[in-house]
Amino acid sequence: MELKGLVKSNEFLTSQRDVFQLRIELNREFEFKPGQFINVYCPNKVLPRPISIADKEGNIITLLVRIVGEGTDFLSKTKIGDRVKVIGPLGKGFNTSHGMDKKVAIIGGGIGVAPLLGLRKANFKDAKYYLGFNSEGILVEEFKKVYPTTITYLTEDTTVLEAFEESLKTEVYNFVYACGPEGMLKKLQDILQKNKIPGELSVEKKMACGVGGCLICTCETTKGKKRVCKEGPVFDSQEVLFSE
Amino acid sequence: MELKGLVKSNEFLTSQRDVFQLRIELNREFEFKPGQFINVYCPNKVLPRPISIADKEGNIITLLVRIVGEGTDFLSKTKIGDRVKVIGPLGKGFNTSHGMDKKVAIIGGGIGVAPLLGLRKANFKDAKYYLGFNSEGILVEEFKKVYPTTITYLTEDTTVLEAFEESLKTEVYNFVYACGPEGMLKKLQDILQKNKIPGELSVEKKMACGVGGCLICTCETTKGKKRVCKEGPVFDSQEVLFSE
Amino acid sequence: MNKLHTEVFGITLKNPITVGSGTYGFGENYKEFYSPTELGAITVKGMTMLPREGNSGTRGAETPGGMLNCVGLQNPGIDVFIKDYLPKLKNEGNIVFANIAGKDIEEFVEMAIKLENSQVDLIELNLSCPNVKEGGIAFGTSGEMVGLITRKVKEVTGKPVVVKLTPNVTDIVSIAVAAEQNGADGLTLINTLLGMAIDVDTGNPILGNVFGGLSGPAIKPVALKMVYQVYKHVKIPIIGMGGIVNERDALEFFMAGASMIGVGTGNFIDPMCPLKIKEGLERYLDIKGIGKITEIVGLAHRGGLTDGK
Amino acid sequence: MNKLHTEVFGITLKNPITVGSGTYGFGENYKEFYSPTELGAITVKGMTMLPREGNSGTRGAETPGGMLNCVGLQNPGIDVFIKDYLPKLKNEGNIVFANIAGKDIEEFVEMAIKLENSQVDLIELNLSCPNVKEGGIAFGTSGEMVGLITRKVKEVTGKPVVVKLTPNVTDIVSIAVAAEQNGADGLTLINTLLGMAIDVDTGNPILGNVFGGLSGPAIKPVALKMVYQVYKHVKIPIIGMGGIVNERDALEFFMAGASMIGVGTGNFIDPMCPLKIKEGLERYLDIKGIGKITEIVGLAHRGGLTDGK
Ligand SMILES: Cc1cc2nc3c(=O)[nH]c(=O)nc-3n(C[C@H](O)[C@H](O)[C@H](O)COP(=O)(O)OP(=O)(O)OC[C@H]3O[C@@H](n4cnc5c(N)ncnc54)[C@H](O)[C@@H]3O)c2cc1C
Ligand SMILES: Cc1cc2nc3c(=O)[nH]c(=O)nc-3n(C[C@H](O)[C@H](O)[C@H](O)COP(=O)(O)OP(=O)(O)OC[C@H]3O[C@@H](n4cnc5c(N)ncnc54)[C@H](O)[C@@H]3O)c2cc1C
Ligand SMILES: Cc1cc2nc3c(=O)[nH]c(=O)nc-3n(C[C@H](O)[C@H](O)[C@H](O)COP(=O)(O)O)c2cc1C
Ligand SMILES: Cc1cc2nc3c(=O)[nH]c(=O)nc-3n(C[C@H](O)[C@H](O)[C@H](O)COP(=O)(O)O)c2cc1C
Ligand code: FES
Ligand code: FES
Repeated sequence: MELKGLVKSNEFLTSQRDVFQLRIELNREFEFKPGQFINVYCPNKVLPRPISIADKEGNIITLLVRIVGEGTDFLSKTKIGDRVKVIGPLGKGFNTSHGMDKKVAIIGGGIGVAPLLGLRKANFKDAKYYLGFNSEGILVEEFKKVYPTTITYLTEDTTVLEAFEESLKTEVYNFVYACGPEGMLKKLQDILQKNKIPGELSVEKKMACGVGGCLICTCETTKGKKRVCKEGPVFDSQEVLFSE
Repeated sequence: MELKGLVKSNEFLTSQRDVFQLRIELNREFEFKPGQFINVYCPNKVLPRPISIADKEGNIITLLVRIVGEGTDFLSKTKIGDRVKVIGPLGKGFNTSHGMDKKVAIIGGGIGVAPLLGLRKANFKDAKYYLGFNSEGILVEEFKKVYPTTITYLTEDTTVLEAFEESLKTEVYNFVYACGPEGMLKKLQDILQKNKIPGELSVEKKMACGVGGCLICTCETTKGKKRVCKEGPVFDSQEVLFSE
Repeated sequence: MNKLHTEVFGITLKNPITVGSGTYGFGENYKEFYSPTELGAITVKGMTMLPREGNSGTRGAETPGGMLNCVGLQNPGIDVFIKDYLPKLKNEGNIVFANIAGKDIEEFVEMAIKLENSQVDLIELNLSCPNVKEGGIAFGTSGEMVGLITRKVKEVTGKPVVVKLTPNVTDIVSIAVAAEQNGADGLTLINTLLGMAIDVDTGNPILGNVFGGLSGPAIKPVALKMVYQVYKHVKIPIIGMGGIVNERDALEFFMAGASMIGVGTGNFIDPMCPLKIKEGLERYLDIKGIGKITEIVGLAHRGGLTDGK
Repeated sequence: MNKLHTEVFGITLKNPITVGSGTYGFGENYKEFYSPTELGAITVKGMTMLPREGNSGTRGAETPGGMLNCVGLQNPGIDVFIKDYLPKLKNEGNIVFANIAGKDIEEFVEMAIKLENSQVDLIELNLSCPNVKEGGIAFGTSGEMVGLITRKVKEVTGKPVVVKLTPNVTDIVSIAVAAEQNGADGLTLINTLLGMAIDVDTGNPILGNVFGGLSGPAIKPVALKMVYQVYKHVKIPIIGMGGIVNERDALEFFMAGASMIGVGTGNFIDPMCPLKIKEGLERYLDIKGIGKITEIVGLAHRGGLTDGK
């Protein structure tokens, strides 16, 4: 769906000004599942940039974005009232029914917390967030507002995985939702397999079209190549085959 | 000279909003002759855009620009406080000493009035402006403030030439400065030749470097090919050979 | 009257706009934006005899004004296309151009035979894929080979056959002429330019396949030059593509000599791109007072628009 | 220690940065921005035996991410260069690369003889100019011709001879190898891609010469691929150019296998471009803890940066 967006607010979330929260009012309502994304068109770049819908209230979506290049830099400089073109919602989000009546762990690394923010509204019976950041937390209060037990680590992404693994000695999780750097997801996959915990992971790939037409974004899975933009970005936790 | 510019003001001069006046404060002082130009770097384009310095007061230069494509469109959208990169002053301006103690006609067509604005400060003993516009005048009051006899035609560029030619029946001009579309300059060249009036014309060519290095901007002259950015943009009125 | 109406390759098209093979899947992905039947024709993803998984590793990279891809002809194979995709596309009323890439002459012939009995409207021979080991670009760099494959395919099909050429050659004219002399009904110009990109933070090539095909606005001047050059030397119609993202780009290609144009990377830059081009062309013809799009084909060879227009 | 210090072609350079011939005149135009002696070497505008006026009509056009030019080797002739420009350049302390374009083999040889007795540091054979009727690109598309001209020139000069190749060929490797086998001391890759643009308001080609050479960021992936590909097959050093506008672009070329890089269109995009690249390279080497720029030449062929770096 082609959407016209209007910037409602744009503010940095970190003291290094590398992560910002962008709120965009869209010209249409739509249903959205956490884990789904939009493609944002940046006039200084050829291809659109895929960004997770972190949250949504009415017509207003929230994006959490880390500046890593020219596209995200452009977005960081948009001002209230600026127009942005967007298509979406795209992809397959998290299946929240899997975790509904279970004990759920939600694990995020770095800017990978973005698609997990929406999960705090999923009304899981019992859920706990494990969030890891390299230095500074992102919207940690927001997570804690709903899930006061949220645990954050301001060190390496792996530390949060160690904490999660440690917790498995005393706690039982029935389902895991996660997003983060590939290395982290790969390690998590091993932990989940070893402990026979089912889950869903949101993965990232370079994209072009975002709608399934170009086959740029494929990842390896146990069932052959799949398109991250169409069959993903959320996959069953044991389905994705990460490269070495 | 590489210069850092800061937009001081930017306003449309025509009701169709196709011509705007941009005032830029530069980080250095420099001497300038009317007819010289600067290269403005537009981040959305590969090559810089050559724009005449219409006026200058202290470190602040005035540009008069018509929107014809993406580069000029970008400039039209700059806001007070925006930074622009500029090199200049470039090229050879009008030689005002030629007309100093003579009766001078200054003839401009359309946005070609830009480099002529500065000439109003040249203290010519006796000068008259002939300005032609397709529909709406540009800064006509500014010209009239100094030269109340300024004549403007809000029709075709050629009409102003007819008026000028007509005036030659009763008046004697000793020197002419002109800038405008190529077709207009070509006709003017003929008129000047027929009437044996010396003058200088400012011409335009597609440019790349603006400093004489690439040889993109050459025009044909009676003395072979010359670079508009270096030996021009102002040439002796009979020197330029216009194509058919 | 529809000013964009075009008769070409013996097919009646509501407009001369198609898409670049491989940028539009099998027509299903852009349906939520507009009905593919609004296009003159859909050119589907390049197909091979057997299903292919394509290349591993990173398959795309943005470059200044363009992008690189090394998808490597991932596709479900021609049988699945004919069984699962084609009937649906035809039922919806689409004109369908099938892009095929054989790994040898026999495969091209076999695929053409399969398509001969299908509802496909046109066969586009992909002699120019830069991202596969066998066949592909190697075929397209030899006029002899291009001629031979064209002739063999023409022998087994009555459908119009269009040959898609690679720009990575010294002399595209001789290859285009070889295709024409061997019975090609048309030419598609151009496939991607070969290119690469390196991640300077790691010191390694970005693409899994090291090299990839460069497409998008960056290559437009090269594509346009080849269309212009080839138009001078052949009589068969040309489908022009390479960096077309708006109606002015499309007009350049028509004026250079293309009878149809294709939008490839433009679909990624704006999903509505082909439709916006359609509307833009109509607007242009109206403003210039030109009756039909076909009047401007090759105009740049004939002194351009006359004063009246 | 100067990390950019480079020994190449038997010449000691303070850094491996030069400019693309034809984008920097004879070194006089950028003096108000910085001293050309800050460059490793100045490559001057392409020269011919006799003075040339170049092409008429529009000589340039901007394209997405790049530009077209059809200057057509306007230059004052080699004698004027040797008499008027060269002494001044050398007095100022510049390393000077002379780019020459003969209309036939004899002219190449004659110009080389003239330069042999001059203070020029290196001779670059322009076998690739797309904008002249005689010679130019036609030479560069034949490995045999490239080899022959290289050999003939090498016979009459002791100066290092670098052959500048055109990308408008099917197989640049074979041509590069022909140059190497016939004694070339190095290769410059790449000259411009052939392209064109049409003014859709008039329906006519924009450039006076219809076709022109495409340069700038748009062509970077193509240039980089050719450097990478040729590096695998030759031992002589490569001067890489094509779309380099910042240090990251330059690093890509070094990693692909270039021993020197040239800034062409980048000079138009930012007059300070070569100097900013110089500073950027120094910064990069410092951050990565790399001792010398020469260590990263060809890195993308060797698995990239090791973990320590
Ligand atoms: C489904 C999906 C959801 C995403 N959600 C978010 C989000 O909520 N917030 C956020 O900050 N980022 C998100 N990303 C990553 C984001 O798309 C990239 O950071 C962005 O495209 C980079 O653009 P750029 O122009 O700033 O950088 P570029 O100059 O394009 O690249 C800079 C760096 O980012 C990497 N990169 C570029 N494109 C992608 C891509 N499509 N995926 C992964 N890495 C890329 C490059 O390899 C390079 O290292 C998401 C990516 C995907 C695929
Ligand atoms: C010495 C000189 C002084 C100039 N002074 C002024 C001025 O004071 N005010 C002003 O409005 N314009 C001036 N121009 C023209 C101005 O440079 C062009 O209008 C501008 O570069 C167009 O950029 P664009 O991106 O908006 O349009 P583009 O998309 O680049 O082109 C749109 C149209 O403008 C034409 N054009 C593009 N570049 C040039 C160029 N360098 N010279 C002439 N035509 C061009 C194109 O042919 C096309 O028709 C001057 C040009 C020169 C050479
Ligand atoms: C992601 C991608 C996949 C492509 N796949 C094919 C293909 O399967 N067959 C083919 O003939 N061309 C293929 N192409 C080439 C395009 O059809 C087109 O010729 C080329 O991209 C130039 O046009 P553009 O600049 O508009 O994209 C592909 C291009 C892209 C970008
Ligand atoms: C305006 C212009 C003039 C050029 N003249 C020459 C020339 O005289 N001799 C030559 O070998 N290359 C010439 N070139 C090619 C450049 O040296 C360089 O190879 C090419 O532009 C690619 O590099 P770039 O993308 O950095 O510009 C010219 C390029 C431009 C843009
Ligand atoms: S991004 Fe095009 S198929 Fe996924
Ligand atoms: S614009 Fe480069 S020489 Fe004039």
